[in-house]
Amino acid sequence: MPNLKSIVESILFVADAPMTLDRLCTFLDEFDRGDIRDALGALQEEYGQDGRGVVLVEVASGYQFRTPVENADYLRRLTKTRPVKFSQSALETLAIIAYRQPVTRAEIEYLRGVDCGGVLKTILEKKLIKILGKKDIPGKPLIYGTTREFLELFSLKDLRSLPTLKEIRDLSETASYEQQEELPLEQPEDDRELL
Amino acid sequence: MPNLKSIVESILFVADAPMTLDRLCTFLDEFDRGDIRDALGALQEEYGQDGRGVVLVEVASGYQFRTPVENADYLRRLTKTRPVKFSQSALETLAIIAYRQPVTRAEIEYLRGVDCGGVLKTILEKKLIKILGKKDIPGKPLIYGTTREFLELFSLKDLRSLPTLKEIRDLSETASYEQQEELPLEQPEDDRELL
Amino acid sequence: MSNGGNLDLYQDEESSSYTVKLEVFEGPLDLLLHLIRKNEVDIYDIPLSIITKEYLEYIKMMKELNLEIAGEFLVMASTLIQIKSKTLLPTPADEDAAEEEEEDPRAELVRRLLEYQKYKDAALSLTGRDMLGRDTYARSFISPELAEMLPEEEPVEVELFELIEAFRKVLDRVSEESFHEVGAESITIAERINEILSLLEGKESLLFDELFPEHFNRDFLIATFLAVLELCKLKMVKVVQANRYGSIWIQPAVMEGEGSLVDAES
Repeated sequence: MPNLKSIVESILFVADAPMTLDRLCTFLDEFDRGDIRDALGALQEEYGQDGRGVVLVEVASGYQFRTPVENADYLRRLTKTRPVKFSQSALETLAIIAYRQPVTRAEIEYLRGVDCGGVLKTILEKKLIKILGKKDIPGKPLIYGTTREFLELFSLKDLRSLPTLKEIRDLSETASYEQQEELPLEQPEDDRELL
Repeated sequence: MPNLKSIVESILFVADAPMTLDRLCTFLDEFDRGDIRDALGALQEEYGQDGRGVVLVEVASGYQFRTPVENADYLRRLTKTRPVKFSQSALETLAIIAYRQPVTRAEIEYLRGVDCGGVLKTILEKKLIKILGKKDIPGKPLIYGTTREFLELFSLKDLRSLPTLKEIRDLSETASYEQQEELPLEQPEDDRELL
Repeated sequence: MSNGGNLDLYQDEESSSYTVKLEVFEGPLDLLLHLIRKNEVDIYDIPLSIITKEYLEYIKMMKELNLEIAGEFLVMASTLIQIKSKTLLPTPADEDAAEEEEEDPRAELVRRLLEYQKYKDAALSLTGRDMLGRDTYARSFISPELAEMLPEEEPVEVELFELIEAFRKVLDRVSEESFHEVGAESITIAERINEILSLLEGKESLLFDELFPEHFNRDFLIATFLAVLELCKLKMVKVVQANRYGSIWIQPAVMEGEGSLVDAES
């Protein structure tokens, strides 16, 4: 009698990317989908206990074993590659693509106010974004979107779990959370003396 | 207070080769060797319980997490669908065919500067390219082109949706602002010398 | 979500290479946001005189430090000045214009600044997340168990960008090599004649541009051009243009006489 929980644990352990429930069900087609889900739940509970050096996280629409954040300092000694670091321009560009995809380079550059060619190439090479196709407007510009690797990098379950963009009311207290009404931009009056 | 057992578990989990006690002690030099050995012992016991999908084995060269033998058949299913990465030579060859089709092997080899027989065979087998016919020149060499599967792999509607090289080059080159005319910087008053 | 403090916001190269410390901004919008915050002014009511003055002072400072000033900064400078001069214009007296109820000339800029600030915050919250390879680690290699089992079939995983990059590399290499050694004899006019003829085979016409791929080495282009001229001379093709500025088409000149044109040629 095969032990489904053990099998799922093995599969998640050897997989080199997050494993979706769908893929698990394809691999384990002699098992019931509900049973597989139960096995996942049992594993999450087991690995969710305090003091574990391995945790089971939900990321990129799948499940993946990862190390807990509190051990990061020790693991950094192990990995030869230096921890990932992103420039501010790469992060801003990624954020814009993540929230506005599919998006063209021109739109990104309008939002950031600077040229983004170099940054786009870098994050394309890192596979954090991909070319989704061409936009059906004159000039047929390329459109970009984020990848599974993007979700994995930022430990996001899916794009919907991106935090909602904060509307800004006042710069001095950056980011008030509440949604904001129409911008009161028509003000015909007396700014003139300021100039 | 760091949890040594958790740290050792994390390290063994991300290590891509068996880890000796000595190496562990080098990484964790602020910890006592005896304590590290105890942590290993505790982990072995934990992972030694029945029905685990991950076991901690001691091989000649150290400690390593492995999956139990009885789950091997299920893991084999993973390898069947494991996506393989393209080799650089396969990518180059495929790219040449995509952009230059119909194209002969001699032309591909001229562009790549190396023999391409093996690579051509591989991507033919993957059905990403096909033989379109024979070229009506002396020797009647075969000519190659891409397939419907090629378009599907790259989610392309048709061959015209392949980004042009110019679009790609533009990514690494600078800046739309260079195309811009003279700036209207003459202003009425006294800031002018600032520019 | 831990570890938000690990940021390195201004790590661009420029920031370290100058002795005088000048804050580095991502662009004109970033700089403007900084000035607005520094002066503690209302973003919906930006005092353009102050902000423009300080903006221009910053650019002047960059110039004095011999920093390369990105074009975007200058564009914004001119935009600011334009907006400023617009706000200086007297409100039109006649009713028609007043009815149009003109938008504050600053409105578009304010919208852009607020929008940009939103994504700046979003970028910040991204780095505050548990990042793979910094805060959390996964097994990023193929487990020995799997490596020992040889895959039977091999689906392929590749991104379009990789394909294009591969091609770009080929072309970069080719033009370099042909520049140094390959020389004109690598593509002969005769070869191109044959290729053009086989492209034409079974077709009524061919777009002239199709013979000149966008990126190819000079020798190829020259050989192609000479091949077309040669074919015209041999009266094997006709070069036609529908109108003065229209596309140029190449047509087989001999439609009769069955049999392959190419055979006749070779």
